[in-house]
Amino acid sequence: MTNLIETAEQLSIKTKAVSLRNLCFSYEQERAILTDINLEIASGESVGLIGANGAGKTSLFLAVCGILKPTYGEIKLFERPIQTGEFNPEIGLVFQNPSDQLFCPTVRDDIAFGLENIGLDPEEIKARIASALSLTGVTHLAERISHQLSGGEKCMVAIAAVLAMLPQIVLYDEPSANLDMRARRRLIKFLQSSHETTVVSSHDLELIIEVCDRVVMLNQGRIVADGTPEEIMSNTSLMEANGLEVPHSLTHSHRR
Amino acid sequence: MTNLIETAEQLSIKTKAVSLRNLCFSYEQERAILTDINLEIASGESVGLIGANGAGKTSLFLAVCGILKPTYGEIKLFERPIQTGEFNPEIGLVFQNPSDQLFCPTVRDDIAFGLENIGLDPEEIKARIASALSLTGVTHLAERISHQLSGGEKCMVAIAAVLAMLPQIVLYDEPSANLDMRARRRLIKFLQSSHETTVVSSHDLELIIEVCDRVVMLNQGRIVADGTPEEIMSNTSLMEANGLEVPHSLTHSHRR
Amino acid sequence: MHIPDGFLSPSVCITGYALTGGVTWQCLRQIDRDRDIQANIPKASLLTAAFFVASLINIPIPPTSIHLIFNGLMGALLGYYAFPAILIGLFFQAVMFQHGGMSTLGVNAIILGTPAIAAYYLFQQRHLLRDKKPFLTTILSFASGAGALLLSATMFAILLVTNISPDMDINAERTAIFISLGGYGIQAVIEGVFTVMLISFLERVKPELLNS
Amino acid sequence: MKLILDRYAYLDSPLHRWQQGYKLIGLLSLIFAFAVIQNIWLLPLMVIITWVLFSLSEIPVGFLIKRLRYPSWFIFAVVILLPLISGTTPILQLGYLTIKQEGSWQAILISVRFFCILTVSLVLFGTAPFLNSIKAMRSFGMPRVIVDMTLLSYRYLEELGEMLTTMQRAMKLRGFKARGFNRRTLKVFAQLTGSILIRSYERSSRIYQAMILRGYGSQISKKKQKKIEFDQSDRYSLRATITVVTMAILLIVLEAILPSFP
Ligand SMILES: Nc1ncnc2c1ncn2[C@@H]1O[C@H](COP(=O)(O)OP(=O)(O)OP(=O)(O)O)[C@@H](O)[C@H]1O
Ligand SMILES: Nc1ncnc2c1ncn2[C@@H]1O[C@H](COP(=O)(O)OP(=O)(O)OP(=O)(O)O)[C@@H](O)[C@H]1O
Ligand SMILES: [Mg+2]
Ligand SMILES: [Mg+2]
Repeated sequence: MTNLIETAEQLSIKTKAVSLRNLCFSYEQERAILTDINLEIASGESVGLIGANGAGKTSLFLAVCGILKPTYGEIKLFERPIQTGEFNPEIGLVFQNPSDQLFCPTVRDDIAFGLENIGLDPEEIKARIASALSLTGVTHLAERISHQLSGGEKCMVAIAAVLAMLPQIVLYDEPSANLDMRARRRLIKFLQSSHETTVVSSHDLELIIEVCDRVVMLNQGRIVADGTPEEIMSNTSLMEANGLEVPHSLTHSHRR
Repeated sequence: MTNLIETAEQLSIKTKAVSLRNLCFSYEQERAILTDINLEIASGESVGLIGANGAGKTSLFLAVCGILKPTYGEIKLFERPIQTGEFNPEIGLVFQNPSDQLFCPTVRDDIAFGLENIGLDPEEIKARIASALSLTGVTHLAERISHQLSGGEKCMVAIAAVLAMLPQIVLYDEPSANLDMRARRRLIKFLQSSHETTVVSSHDLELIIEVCDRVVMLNQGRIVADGTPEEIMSNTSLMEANGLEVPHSLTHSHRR
Repeated sequence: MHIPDGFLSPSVCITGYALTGGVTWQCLRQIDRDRDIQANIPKASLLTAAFFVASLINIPIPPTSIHLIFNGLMGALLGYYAFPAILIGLFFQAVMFQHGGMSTLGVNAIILGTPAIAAYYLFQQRHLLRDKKPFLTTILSFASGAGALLLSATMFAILLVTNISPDMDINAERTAIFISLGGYGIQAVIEGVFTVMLISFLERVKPELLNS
Repeated sequence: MKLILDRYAYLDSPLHRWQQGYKLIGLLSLIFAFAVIQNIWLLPLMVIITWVLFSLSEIPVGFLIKRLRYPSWFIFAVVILLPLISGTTPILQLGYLTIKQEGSWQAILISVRFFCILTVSLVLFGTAPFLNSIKAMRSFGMPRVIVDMTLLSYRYLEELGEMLTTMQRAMKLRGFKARGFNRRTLKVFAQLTGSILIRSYERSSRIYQAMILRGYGSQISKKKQKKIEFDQSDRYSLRATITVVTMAILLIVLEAILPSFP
């Protein structure tokens, strides 16, 4: 198992982790939610996805994971088309609200859930749980009841549950919403140190600046900008045209 | 009606809108959630309440509204003790999650709900709905189904529903969580222009800086600081000791 | 409307469990045919929890207040999932609030669960007519809510009164049953009206919830 | 809403050490034996067994009394009538009312049975985390669908309970007070219930997506049924279960052979 992943990681240095071609999506026939998305993400990259409410960030994530079926276009992960409606082990998604994702009673059960589904044996499951917990720094929470955790703890446990599946690509949907500063700082530290290919959607632009080396901006289901965080986020006219604001950390350093 | 309120407003220039004396609270006998809170808020003031997750912000709001019964101490609004467990028309609370507050089919029904509860006649109700909608800038949503609104729209509707009751004091519990920048900017504009005595609890310190002229910091149920936003939030050691971070807009202007 | 521990003879309790086993098995067979079983389990579970929570709401009827039973509504919304949902809800109630009991769980599941399935069949009939649908839906909602409750109340009263004491005479039993049914008649009307209001709310705000 | 059932689940008493799967078998058979009892002579024995179990569990008496309070009202309301309407042998005449012997014994029988079964249930579910009880049921071959639904709904009970509390607070803060019973009150409660149903329903679809993303319903997971085995090596639990089941059988046998009273 571990060998296989290492090989994949070595390979993926050259490969594209995600490649979307002419992706279109709409919930019902009516209105297009995603229109003609073309995007390539190299393995190991860390990309921020920004855009106003309703821009289509969550929908894009769900499509890339294979939950929503695109109306047109193709989605490849590591050069292989994904299977819609099926489980794609290459990719994991951390939901906006961690309570939606912690559906088992205790933290340990929750992390075990996915591992049992893919049919691992109990020894392997135990080892993976331990390593996921220590990676996210929440080993002490293993036996706790998920419902009783604080917001920040829930967030880290949700991440641990996804990472235990050893995905090569991890999507984070607004991970810092509702966190207080201490928890947010811990999350930023964690994201900075993680090795997977990551895509982070967030309204918290300061977080994106600290974590990502590339930013993709979405507006009404279309990609309207793609570049480095500084380049895009300090462009006042671009930001304002898309319903965003230049973050404080960039305005000040530029103005003075 | 309107006359009455104007008189109250004139009066209240001298009066204390909120005064808490030795307020203590705990959910069960066990752990104290709020300890010896002493706080006075003058009428017309706009106060920010900050503190890490679990500091007791929401509990304080619920106590001030008369929902939670203090274990000790007294709460006065405009020099009158509040009635615990009863409806106190002087005060309104905007909940953290607007969905908690919207349970009628349409936006109009939702705003009418409180007005019907206090037994106003249909003409008055209509007038109040119209003025609350226009004040919050969501007149166009009146006939929409509240449940299907976007996050930012829900937030403004929830505020409209509270303001329609014409409270003199309004408490906002993390109003900007989950809002995108445009909605947040609209909220800030709205809060800056509002005339009621307001208390805003938020993790979004930039919002507090723009909206409030006084900040109260809570830690583990105690008030640990009280002063102007700049004074308190630029005090790095104070902020960090309480699990907070100095906001970007203040670090930069001070550093350089 | 939960028979507590200690009231029923063991033969009735065991029959209750046996019947519950049979009905559950039948429902699970129907559920297994469901194409979307994977998606429906989370849905049915969350709605089970929601109904459990909603049954804690106090509806004031001075000088007292009542809790609604919701078994007709559960049938209308959950179909065959309603029976396991009610069984689970009763188990939670027995263990957490001492409403009903462990020995009478089977009997109580039959009392509340089978009317829910009946309500499901009844409510399905609204697909019969193309037009005049709102009117038909109103009628059927009322009938599901009120009917399921009356059915349950009848079973409850008969079981309780006939089992409570071997020495009671037939006439006294009959009177007791009728008196209690009179009380439940009022609750049935409330439950029916409530079901109508709730279904019309759902139809307006979230019609998907009804069409599954 | 606080489901304080598990409050004393983490003590360390002889009953807490008894594995939940074994305990379920033992105490459930005892509960059924109690339900069988019709003979007044056996009531003291039943009370003694119950009392021993309860004191071994180290659950405070106050907790038991608090939980008995509500259901006792129902029992009381029914049982108080029995001596008046059931039976033929009068033992006391109070004005128009005749207290009859058979009814009185019946009332005592029902109350004691009720009290004992309830206490044993409380011991059964109060001496282990509730989750262990559900998981133990899985090992009895309970259908997968039921166990999954129980676990999932249990997980969200308290969250939905908080949702209800918060929404009711919001209603109160806008002056809602259920004054009397009328159309509007009922409508408001219907909307409140409807909102909770809708929010839970929407939530369930997100939960389902999260489950698929972790391989729920994939081919492997369908094949593999997880089972919790009984820990054979746990002699203590085995012995405790055998003791209690023997007691249950003994009670049933006694019920069958003892002459009835009166
Ligand atoms: N289940 C659904 N059915 C129909 N339309 C939907 C559904 N979910 C989302 N939409 C619509 O799709 C659009 C994009 O929604 P999406 O959730 O992807 O936006 P987002 O960028 O994630 O926004 P946010 O920042 O609020 O999370 C919105 O206009 C929304 O109203
Ligand atoms: N219903 C309750 N029962 C018992 N304890 C509670 C309850 N609600 C909150 N608490 C506890 O009270 C403390 C204060 O909670 P409160 O919600 O007031 O904090 P807060 O400052 O609003 O936090 P946040 O920023 O997360 O909203 C927390 O430790 C919390 O665990
Ligand atoms: Mg989103
Ligand atoms: Mg709070």
